[in-house]
Amino acid sequence: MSGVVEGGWEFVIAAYAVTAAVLGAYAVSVFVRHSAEKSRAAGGEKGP
Amino acid sequence: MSGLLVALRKDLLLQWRGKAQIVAIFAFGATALLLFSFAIGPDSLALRQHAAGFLWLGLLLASTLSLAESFEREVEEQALEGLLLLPASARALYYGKALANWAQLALLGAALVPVMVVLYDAGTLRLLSLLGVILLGTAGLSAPGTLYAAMTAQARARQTLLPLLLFPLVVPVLLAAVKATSLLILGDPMGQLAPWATLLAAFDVIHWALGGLFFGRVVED
Amino acid sequence: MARVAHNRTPHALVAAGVALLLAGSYWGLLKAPREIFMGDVQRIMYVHVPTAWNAMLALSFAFVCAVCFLFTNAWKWDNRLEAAMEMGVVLSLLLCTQGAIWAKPTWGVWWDWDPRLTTTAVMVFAFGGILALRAFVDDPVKRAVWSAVACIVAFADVPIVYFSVKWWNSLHQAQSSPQTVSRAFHWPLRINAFGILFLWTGLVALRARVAALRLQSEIHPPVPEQKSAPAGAPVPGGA
Amino acid sequence: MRAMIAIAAAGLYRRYGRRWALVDVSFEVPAGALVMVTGRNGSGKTTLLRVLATAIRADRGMVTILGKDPQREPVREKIALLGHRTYLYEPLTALENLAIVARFLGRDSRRKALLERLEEVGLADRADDPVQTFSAGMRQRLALARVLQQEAEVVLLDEPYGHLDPPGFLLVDRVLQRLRRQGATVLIATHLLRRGRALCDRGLVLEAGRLSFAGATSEMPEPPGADGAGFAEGA
Repeated sequence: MSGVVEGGWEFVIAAYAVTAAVLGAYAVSVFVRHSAEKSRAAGGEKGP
Repeated sequence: MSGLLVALRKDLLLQWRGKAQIVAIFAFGATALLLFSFAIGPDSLALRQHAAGFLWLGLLLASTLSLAESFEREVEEQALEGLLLLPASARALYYGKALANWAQLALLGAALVPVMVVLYDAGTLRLLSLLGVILLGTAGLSAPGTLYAAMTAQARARQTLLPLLLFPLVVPVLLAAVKATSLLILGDPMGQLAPWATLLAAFDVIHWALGGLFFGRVVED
Repeated sequence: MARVAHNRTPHALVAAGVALLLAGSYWGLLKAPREIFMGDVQRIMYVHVPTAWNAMLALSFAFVCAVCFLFTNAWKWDNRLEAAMEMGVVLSLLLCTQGAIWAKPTWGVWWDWDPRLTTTAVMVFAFGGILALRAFVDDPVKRAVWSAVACIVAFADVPIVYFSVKWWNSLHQAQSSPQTVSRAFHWPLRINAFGILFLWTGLVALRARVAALRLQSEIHPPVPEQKSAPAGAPVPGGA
Repeated sequence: MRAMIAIAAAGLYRRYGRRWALVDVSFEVPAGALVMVTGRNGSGKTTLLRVLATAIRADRGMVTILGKDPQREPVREKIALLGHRTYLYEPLTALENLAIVARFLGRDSRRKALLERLEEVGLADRADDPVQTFSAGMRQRLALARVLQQEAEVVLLDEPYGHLDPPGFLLVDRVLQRLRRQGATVLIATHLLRRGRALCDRGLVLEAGRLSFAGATSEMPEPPGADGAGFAEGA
C-alpha cells in the first residue's frame, strides 16, 4: 500500500555483477591489446 | 551562389538520367508498405493507426538507396574530385547535392502517400500540411544523409555502413515526422502539430548547417 | 620517431579507480540505509548514476578530441578520439543494461522508453556506427577526419534526440532523480563516480597508446635514407 | 632575366600505408617547358602528378605552382590534371560533361563552343551520346577535351596516349604542340620513350619513388629492358 518496493536484492546483485563484468572485461581487453601492440612494436624494431 | 546553381543543375540532370532508378526505389518503398501491412494483419483499425509510422519507415529505408546512388556517379570515375580540382567550392557541391536529394526524397514521399491511403485507408484532407511535414522530414534525411553518403561511398561495406550511421542520427526526424503525420491522419484535437514541425525545422537547420561546414573536410584529401 | 610514453600513470589510475569502486560499492551495498520508498533496489543507483555521469563525460571528451583533431590535425587527438569513443560506447551499453535491471522491479518492464535511457541507447548505435566506420576505412587520414566529423555531428544530435524522445513519451511518470535522496546516500554515489572516472581515464589513456602504436605500424615506416628530409615536418604517432 | 619557374617540387615524400611512393623528389620546371616523366610501373609517376595537381597532399615537402603554394593560395584553377580516372559522369553526354566544367569555371558553355572543343578531339559526331556508351579510347579523348576545357597554364597529363588508336596518338601530339605554342607548362607521364624524346625538351625518371634523372631528354638514360623493341609507339 505504501508503495515501498520489497526485496529486489537479486536485481541489485545483477546490476553490480553486470557492471563489474563489463568494466572488468573491457579493462582486460585494453591491457591485452596494449601488451600485444607493445610487443609487436618492439619486435618490429628489432627486425631486419 | 552561381556555383550552387551549377551544382544543383548537374545533380538534377544526373537524377533525370537515372529516372529508372528512382522508379525502382519507389517500387521498393511501395513494396515495403505492402509488407508492413502483412506484419500487422488485415486489421483496418490497427493499420490506420500505424500508417504514418509505416510511411516514414518505408521512406527511410528507400532513402538509403537513393542517397547511396547519388554518390555512385561521383566516385566511379572520381568526377567529384575532378570538380573539386577545377576548383569548385565543396560547399556549393554539398548544397547542390543535398538539395537534389531533398527534391528526390520529397517526391518519393509524396508518391508513397497514395499507396498509404489505399493500403491503410489512412488519408487526410490537410494536404498542404502533409506536404509541409514531408518536406521538413525529408530535408532532415537529406542533409546528414548526403554528408554520410559522401563518406561511405568511398569505404568498404558501404551498403551496411550508410544505414548504420544514418539511422541513429535521424531518430528525431522519424519520431517527429511520424507523430506529425499521425496527427494529420488521426486528428489533432490538442493542436500538437506545430511543436513537432518546429522540432523538425530545428533538426533541419542544425544539420544543414553542419553538413555545409564539414563536407569540405570530408571530401578533400 | 615519436616514442610512446611508458609511464605508469594509466595503471595507477585504473588501480585507484578499482579501489574506489570497491569501497563505494561496499558502502552502497552494505552500509548505506535502506531507502524509504524504493527499498534495497535503490542501491542500484549508487552504480547507475555514476555510470551515467561518466558515460556522458567520456562521450563529451570524444567530442572535444574530434574538435581538437579537426583544428590541429594532430594524430594524438585521433588516438584519444578512438579511445574515448570506445569507452563511451562501453559505458553507455553498461548504462542501458543497468537501466533495464532498474526498470524491471520499479516499473515491471525491462524497457520503458525513458528519455534519458532511450537517448543513451541511440548514442550506443550512433557512436558504435562510427567505430564500425573506422574499422572499414583503410586510409588513416580519411578515417581520422571522417570519424571526427561524424562524432561532432552525432554529439550535436544528442540534445535533439533527448527532447524528441521526451516529448514523444511525455505521458511518462516523473523520474526519481538522485538529487531527491538524502545526504546519507551521497557518499557512495560520489565515491563510485570518482572510481569510474579514474578507471575510464586510465583505460582511455592506455587505449590511446594502443591506437598510437597501431597507427605507427600502419603509416610510419622508416623514411628510406633520411638524408634531406626537411626539419619540422609533421611526424605521425604519439599518444 | 631568369625564366620563371612554373612548377617547383622540394623534398616531396608521399606514402601509401607502409609503402613510400615518393622519396625526396625535388625538381623545377621553367614556364613553357614540355617535360616527360617516365619510370617503371609503380615508380611513382601517378603519385607525383597527383601531388602536383593537389589531388593528394605530400606527407613532406613543398609544391610551388606558378610561384604560389596551391594548398593556401588560389592557384588550382591554373592547373589541369588528366588522371587515370576520367573525371566524367557516365550517364551524361559528352557535351553535358564539358558544359558542367565550363559552367563551374564561368566559361562559354553554349553548344557551339563546346562542339568546337569536341571537334578538336574527334568526338563531334558523338556529342549527344552518354559516356557509358563510349569505348575506352573515346573516353580518353573526352577526358582530354575536358582538360583542354580548363584552359590551364600548368597541364599535367598522366599517360595521355593510354587506350588511344594511332590517329589518337597524333591527336595528343598535336595537342601537346598547341599547348606549348600557347605558353602552357606541360608535364606528361608516359612509357613511350621515343615519342617523349621527340616531343619533350626535358625528362624526369623515377625509380621506386626516387628521382634518378632530371635533365635534357637527349641525355636521358635508357631504362633496362626498354630498348624500344617492346614499345609499340603507333603512327
